[in-house]
Amino acid sequence: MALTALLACPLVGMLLILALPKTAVKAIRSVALLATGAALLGSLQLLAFFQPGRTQVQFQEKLSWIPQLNIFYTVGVDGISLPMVLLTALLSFLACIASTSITERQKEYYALYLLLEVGMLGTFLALDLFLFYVFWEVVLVPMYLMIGIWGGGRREYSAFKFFVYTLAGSLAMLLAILALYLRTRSFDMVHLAAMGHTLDLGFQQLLFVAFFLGFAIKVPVFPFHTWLPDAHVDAPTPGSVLLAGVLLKMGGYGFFRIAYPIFPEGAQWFGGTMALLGMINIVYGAFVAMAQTDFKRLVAYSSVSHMGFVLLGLAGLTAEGWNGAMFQMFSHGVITGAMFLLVGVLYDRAHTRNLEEFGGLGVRVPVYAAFLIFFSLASLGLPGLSGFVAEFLALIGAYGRWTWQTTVSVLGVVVAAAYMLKVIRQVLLGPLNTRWAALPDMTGREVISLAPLLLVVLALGVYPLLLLQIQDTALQQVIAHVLGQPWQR
Amino acid sequence: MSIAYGLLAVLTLLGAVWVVTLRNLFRAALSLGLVLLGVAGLFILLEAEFLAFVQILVYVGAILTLVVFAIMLTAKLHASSASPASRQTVPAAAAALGLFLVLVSTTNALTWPDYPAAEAVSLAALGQELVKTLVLPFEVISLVFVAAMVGAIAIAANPPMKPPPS
Amino acid sequence: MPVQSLLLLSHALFCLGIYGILTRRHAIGLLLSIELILNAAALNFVLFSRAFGHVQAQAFALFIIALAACEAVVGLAIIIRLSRTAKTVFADHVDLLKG
Amino acid sequence: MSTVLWESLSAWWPELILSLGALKVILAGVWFKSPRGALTFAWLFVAAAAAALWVAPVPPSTDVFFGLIVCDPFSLVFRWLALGSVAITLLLMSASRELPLSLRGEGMGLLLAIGVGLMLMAEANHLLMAYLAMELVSLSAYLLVGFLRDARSSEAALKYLLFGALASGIMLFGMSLLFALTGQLSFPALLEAVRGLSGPMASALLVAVSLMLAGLAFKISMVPFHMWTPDAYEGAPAAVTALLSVGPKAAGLALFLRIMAALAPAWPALAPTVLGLTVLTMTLGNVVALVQTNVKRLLAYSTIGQVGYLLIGVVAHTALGHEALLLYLVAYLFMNFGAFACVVAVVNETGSESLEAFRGLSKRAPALALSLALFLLSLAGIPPLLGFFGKFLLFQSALDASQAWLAIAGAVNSAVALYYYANLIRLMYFVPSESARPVRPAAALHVALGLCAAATLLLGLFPGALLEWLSAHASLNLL
Amino acid sequence: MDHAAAPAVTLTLPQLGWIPALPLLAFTLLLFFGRRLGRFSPWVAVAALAGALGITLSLAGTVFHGHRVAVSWAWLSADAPVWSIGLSVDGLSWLMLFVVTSIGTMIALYSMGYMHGDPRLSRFFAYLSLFCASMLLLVLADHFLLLYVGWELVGLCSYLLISFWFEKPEAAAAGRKAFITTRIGDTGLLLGILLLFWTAHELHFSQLDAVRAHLSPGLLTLISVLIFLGAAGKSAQIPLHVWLPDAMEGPTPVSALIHAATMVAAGVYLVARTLPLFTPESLQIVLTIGLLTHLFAGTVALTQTDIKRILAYSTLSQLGLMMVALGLGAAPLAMFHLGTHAFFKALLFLGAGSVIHAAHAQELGQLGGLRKTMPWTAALFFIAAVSMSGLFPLSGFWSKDAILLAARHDHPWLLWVLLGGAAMTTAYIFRVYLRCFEGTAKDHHGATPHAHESPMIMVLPMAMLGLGAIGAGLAGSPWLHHPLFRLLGETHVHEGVDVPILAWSTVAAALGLGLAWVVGVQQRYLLPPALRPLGSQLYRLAANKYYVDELYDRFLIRPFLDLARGLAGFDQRVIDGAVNGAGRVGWGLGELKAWFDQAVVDQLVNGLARTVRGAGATLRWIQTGIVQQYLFVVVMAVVVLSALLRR
Repeated sequence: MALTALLACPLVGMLLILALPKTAVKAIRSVALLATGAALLGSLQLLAFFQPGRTQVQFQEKLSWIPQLNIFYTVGVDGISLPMVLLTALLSFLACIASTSITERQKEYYALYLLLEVGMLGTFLALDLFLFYVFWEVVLVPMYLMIGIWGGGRREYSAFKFFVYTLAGSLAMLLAILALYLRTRSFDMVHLAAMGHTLDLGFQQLLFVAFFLGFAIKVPVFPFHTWLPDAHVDAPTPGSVLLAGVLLKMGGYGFFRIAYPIFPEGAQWFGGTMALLGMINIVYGAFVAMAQTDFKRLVAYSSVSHMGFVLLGLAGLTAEGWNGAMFQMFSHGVITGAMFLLVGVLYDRAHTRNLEEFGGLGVRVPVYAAFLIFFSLASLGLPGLSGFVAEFLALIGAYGRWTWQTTVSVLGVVVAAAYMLKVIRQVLLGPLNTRWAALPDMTGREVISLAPLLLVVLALGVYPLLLLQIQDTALQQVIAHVLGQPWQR
Repeated sequence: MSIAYGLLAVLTLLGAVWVVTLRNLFRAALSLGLVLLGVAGLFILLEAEFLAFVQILVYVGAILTLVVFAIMLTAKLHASSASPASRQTVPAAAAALGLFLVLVSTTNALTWPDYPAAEAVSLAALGQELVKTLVLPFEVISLVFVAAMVGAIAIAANPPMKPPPS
Repeated sequence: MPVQSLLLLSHALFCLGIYGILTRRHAIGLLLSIELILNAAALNFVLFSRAFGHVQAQAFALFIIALAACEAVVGLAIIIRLSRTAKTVFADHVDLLKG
Repeated sequence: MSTVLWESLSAWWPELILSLGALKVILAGVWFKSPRGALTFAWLFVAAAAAALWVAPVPPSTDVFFGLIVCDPFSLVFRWLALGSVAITLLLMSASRELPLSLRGEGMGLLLAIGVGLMLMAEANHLLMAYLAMELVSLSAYLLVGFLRDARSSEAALKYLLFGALASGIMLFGMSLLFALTGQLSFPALLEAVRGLSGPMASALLVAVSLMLAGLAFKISMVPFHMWTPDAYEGAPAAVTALLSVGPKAAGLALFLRIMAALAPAWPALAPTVLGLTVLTMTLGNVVALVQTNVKRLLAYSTIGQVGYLLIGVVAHTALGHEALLLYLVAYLFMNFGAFACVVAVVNETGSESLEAFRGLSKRAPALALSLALFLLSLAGIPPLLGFFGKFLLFQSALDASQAWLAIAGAVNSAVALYYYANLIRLMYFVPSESARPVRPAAALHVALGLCAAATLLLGLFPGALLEWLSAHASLNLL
Repeated sequence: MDHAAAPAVTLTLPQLGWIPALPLLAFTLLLFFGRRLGRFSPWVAVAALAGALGITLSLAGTVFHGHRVAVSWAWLSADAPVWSIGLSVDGLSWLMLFVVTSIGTMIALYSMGYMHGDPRLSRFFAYLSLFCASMLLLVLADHFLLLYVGWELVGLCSYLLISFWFEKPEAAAAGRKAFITTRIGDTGLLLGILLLFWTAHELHFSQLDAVRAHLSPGLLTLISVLIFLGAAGKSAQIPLHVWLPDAMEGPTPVSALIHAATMVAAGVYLVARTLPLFTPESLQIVLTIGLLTHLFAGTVALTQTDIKRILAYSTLSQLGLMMVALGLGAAPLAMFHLGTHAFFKALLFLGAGSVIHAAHAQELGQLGGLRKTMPWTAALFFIAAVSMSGLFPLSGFWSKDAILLAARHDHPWLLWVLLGGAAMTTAYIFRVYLRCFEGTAKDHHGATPHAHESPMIMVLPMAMLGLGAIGAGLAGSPWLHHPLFRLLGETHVHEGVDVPILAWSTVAAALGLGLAWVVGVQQRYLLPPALRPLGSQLYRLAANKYYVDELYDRFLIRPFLDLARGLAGFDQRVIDGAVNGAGRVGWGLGELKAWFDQAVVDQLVNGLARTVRGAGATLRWIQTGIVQQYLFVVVMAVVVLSALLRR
């Protein structure tokens, strides 16, 4: 029941908030904090009792849901989903702390926020394809409303774009799920993976592409990425954090959990395209980020670039590559989440995100400067921080199979340095722009919301085994399966 | 026999053509009466005398009268209009002709059973059928009647709330 | 002889009705054309009821006549209504609702 | 009275009660000036009909009234759907401020008559019954559409009437041809006779079928027989529009399925056409809905789009397809009526049907906005709402019947449809309104909204029981 | 993890971790409590470095006996041996450890004086500590990946320290340039690592000999060239040298420590460390690049007027020389020169820093006659200059002569080129010395006359380095029987002093000195008048650093930025609007014009939406509102359907 309880935390919180009057802002906030906090504690509890070496799914629960269609409420975690669950719970909690910048319609906000968390957690916990799809879609609506109501800029347009793009992708996935069900009469991911090799190649290719569409839009993969900059830029800070930190990972997670294990031959057939797209994502995203003047937009495009490593690592089909891709998902979630929080901190004070209007803030706001430098460095893949481990593993994992793609991707690393340092220079360095002479430094609350992320980035960078040993067994097993060895679950 | 058929057919057709082409609506309505009578005549030739009787009674007696009343009620509205009596005649003719050709070419290819293959339907049999097997349609049609009458009275009698936008 | 030629007649009535409904402008004229169509169908039913000796088909024609009456009542009521609210009885004058 | 009639009646009590109710309510409406009495009677009879339907035995022989109708499990679902539509419409009617007070009694009577017609359409087993039932529904509906005292309502009624009269006339002529070809009127006999047709007879059969298709397609608003829909829906009172967008669609599909079952040998020749029209229907409905500014008109086009999805189940032509069709109809009943209940509430308050009237609704009436959002999302097919599950089954049935392109068309259309559904949500949630006056729906609307919302959400989350019930009632054997 | 190929015995010694950990600890302390520690913060750094130096010295005995000290742990994988990383000390790394810790300590002490009064004093020492920690990590790493970690971290510290005075836009820009330029080189290293992993599945340094035996020469060449690319970036070899002169924007102690003594030498260390992977072909490349850099930087140094820049180019030149030694396959010689260079170049920088600190000027034109006011600085600078010039018997002589010897042995022509380089070295360094410390004090700006000797805290470390500049070379001299070469495992050493080389290098030094005096100080033209225009052209070329920066800007950086901007535009217009194209199809109808305007104004629609809405607007146009047209559609549909179905 551990996982159901985990899902219930935000759900109960949401119901409670709906029951509260909308003027009781304090109570609403506390309930939200409690609910996300409880979810975080719950996920840490999972971590404590998780046995990394075991190949089986752990904490599994299976209840019949729609027996006529063989649909079950199946949840469970293994090394692939646990990191994502942790990431979701952590970012949800921290972004909830950072949600004080929301000053209107709090009741609706927090209710949607918690619903969003339910959806995200559920997506990572589900082991039944139907259930997975349900949670996958549940995420859409609250995020749509979040961007649309509390966003800035062209919020309506961006929210719309986000909604329509992702829905279009998931419809392709829905059809694939149906086709798969009609062929196998099962929605059970574990079972489906076990029969993966028995599906004929043409079928696998077709369905892999359909799933790819669904996941690729979420990741997002070039050229389906155009919703991302808009949505990220116009979302409220906590929304951006979750969007970049968790929602993008749902796409990547789908590849690990569904597309690769169920369509092993299809996946291998698609590998070249995957690597190529990964490369394009990395280099293209980095170049486009380089040219941005809006801080948030720059970070958004950097996400495009960084998520490319996930694709590249996946395409590598090696233990290193997969570990790297998975590690990148976690690490990028934390780093980008932090970056968006930092952008939010700056925007709350300066009400502008135009990089060219800043300058020399390093003197004025040393604590902020320290955080910004730290996370920028993490983002550009500085060794000793988590981003490096991920990128290195992804690159090394993909190099053998996709040599030139990887080689070109390494260029992206250089460009990453260029744009991240550009941010640091334009915001922090140089002579102080007198306009910001009275800019206050970060408050304690803001520090609290960022410090855990900093620790995570550092800890994973210094001792990556913390995460690697959780995910390694599961990943190795999936790879062995994809590459043709019998499935042992 | 054939002459009677032919005569009635020509009468009916002629009436029908007038119904759809005559400029004057009142005359068109009268032409419809011609058609209805012609069809009633055909019914008689087809040994459905009761039906012919009903046709004349209901159609000519009731419907046509109503129509004429309605035309007179709304006379001032269409008298004032100087626009043509018909629209889109060419495409409509083409469509109708097309349909006609399809139908005729379809039915002409068929061979029909010898006529008449069976005994004519007697009035007694019809009456028996109506009160026994078709009791349900009877119930339903009475409901239709009531609904149509009450509804028609309701909307025709109720005055408009406000003057319509011009 | 009657089957083929009467069928032809009913086809002609039907298509004339169609033509009328497409061309007449006065709403009541449209109703008249519809009566043509209904008569065509009724004629068919009676014709083949005689051909097959089918009782229910003749009853069907009876019901058609009854329903035609109802339809006329409803149609005329609506037209009278329209003549009051929209001050017109021409089918091509009413185009508030479109798009 | 013969025993056949008694046996028949025992299965047909609900309809009989409803017919008597229709008469009684009409009388009450004519007698009392206040609609209160009529409303009470209407509820009484609807409740009695529901009770009768609940206890109605499944007759030993499916032939009722000498085979004119069948009361098989398949029709049971549609009888419930019809009764549900009537009940919810009754709620909307009693709450709507559009309808002139003096006419509500007559309106409710017509509504009950429509209910009888809808049930009969689903039960019809005979061409005469099919035609009668359709006319009963149509004639009452023409009148109801014209119930408002403005030019638009009359115009809508006229258009609906002329369109409907032509379509049913064409269908009637098709029926007469069918009879000419087969010499049969009852469906089982027709099936026998049609099986024997060949050569030019078979080809003539197809002409007759295509003429009949016009009437059926008109009833379910299938492209290109859909053109009355937006105009009639826009002009009609909102409550009537709600009824029209659900009840006749369900019953029309039932009749369509039954007639196609009777003409089964013609289906293979007809299927590609219906498939094409299905795709056309959903595409046109959804695409044109994008540019609408009147909420009723928008929902009219949305209805056309939804009918397109429903037709997927017909085209699939499998038991699964029928099951999916039934499920989606149930879903559609709740979500569409729910949406219309919200429209009624807004129209009551603002008097405007423009989409602009929904601006900032989330602040003026949070619960209302939330439930409308729920219905719209369900219509758009977002899980875990019932509409999603219905679509899920429909797409599944399409894939199952090797109609992958149909499923893909459905999916693409769902994405397109999201545009206008989400646009309404956008207006409610993102755009501030000029007026801050709260919108307070009437109690009856609260009931309707609550019922629909609960069904949409709960049945969406736990569709198991519903699915089981439906799969027990869905069958390919409709004769 | 036991790697048996180690020379003699491998001792596992967890204390090894303390060497980088001590400065890291200092960094953490300073970062969090720096403000509270205030004036005491430098001592934390100094203590940490001194501690590291102490541990290093305590290891000396073990290492000099030829043993290896190591410690390792699993890192990227719990069970794959290739991913277990560790620290290890052998002769090569011990030498680097010693250089880093000893010079680091000295410079930290010096900085106390130099940075006195800076508001971000503790931050400076924090960065300095972090740098030392990273550098030590780099040196101690026994695994490519760990080396890469250190490698990037020193780059980061370099970045942070160069732009330490970030209010100056030049400093900020210089830091970024340094980081990005070296990162380009690092990509090479990274690719080399990737390639090595995929071909040999081994990344431990101790296994490189085995790897060499496995791989084909072509592959080895490729890998080694890639690695050398990394080394060239860090050691600022052509063509990645552009960042180093700019890096002089940082505080002078930083220049001394990072950009003269230690970090820039890491490239040399890397090549020395991975020498087993280098094939003759790749060594040829190393040699060529080194030689080019040596000469190129020498000529530029002759023409510059900023003393720190001159020293920077001098560093480039000397690093080039080390690369030449590596190119000759003589890693110990390169390391030897690295060691001695560290001392004298650090001293030169500290001297320059002392001058800047005192005179607040660093242009040769504004300096002069400082010997009188700053005798200690002058003397120490002189010692360092002499040492760099390679005059017998100071440190520089021993290391440079060893390289000359090796050059003569392999390629006699190289000897003469290197001698020319040596003459240039003497010329530019004495040009600085003479114009700074000798002659008369300059009047304008009034800076120099008020100069004063630096405080003890600065002079003392300089003196210590001076000792090194004098005597460090003895460690590789035949007089003490080459303890250094034994430490580095080199057995074939030249016994005794080679007199011809000694003579030639002395001549070269004298020639350079003469040039410095005649041209650099007296400003006389030596060229015949006919050649003067050419000479001045060449001079201008050199003075403008051969326009490399300008070329890079024109042909690399600007195209790069243009590409970025272009792609961004592409992203917005093309990718985002890809679906618009289809939408345009529907726009033909005049009816849609109004709709189009509305759609453009209405921000709600974009690409796909426009297409679909366009279709919607077209289709709604069919819905005319005229009922008979609807009916016509019905009839037509029936006609078509029945005709179609009948067939």
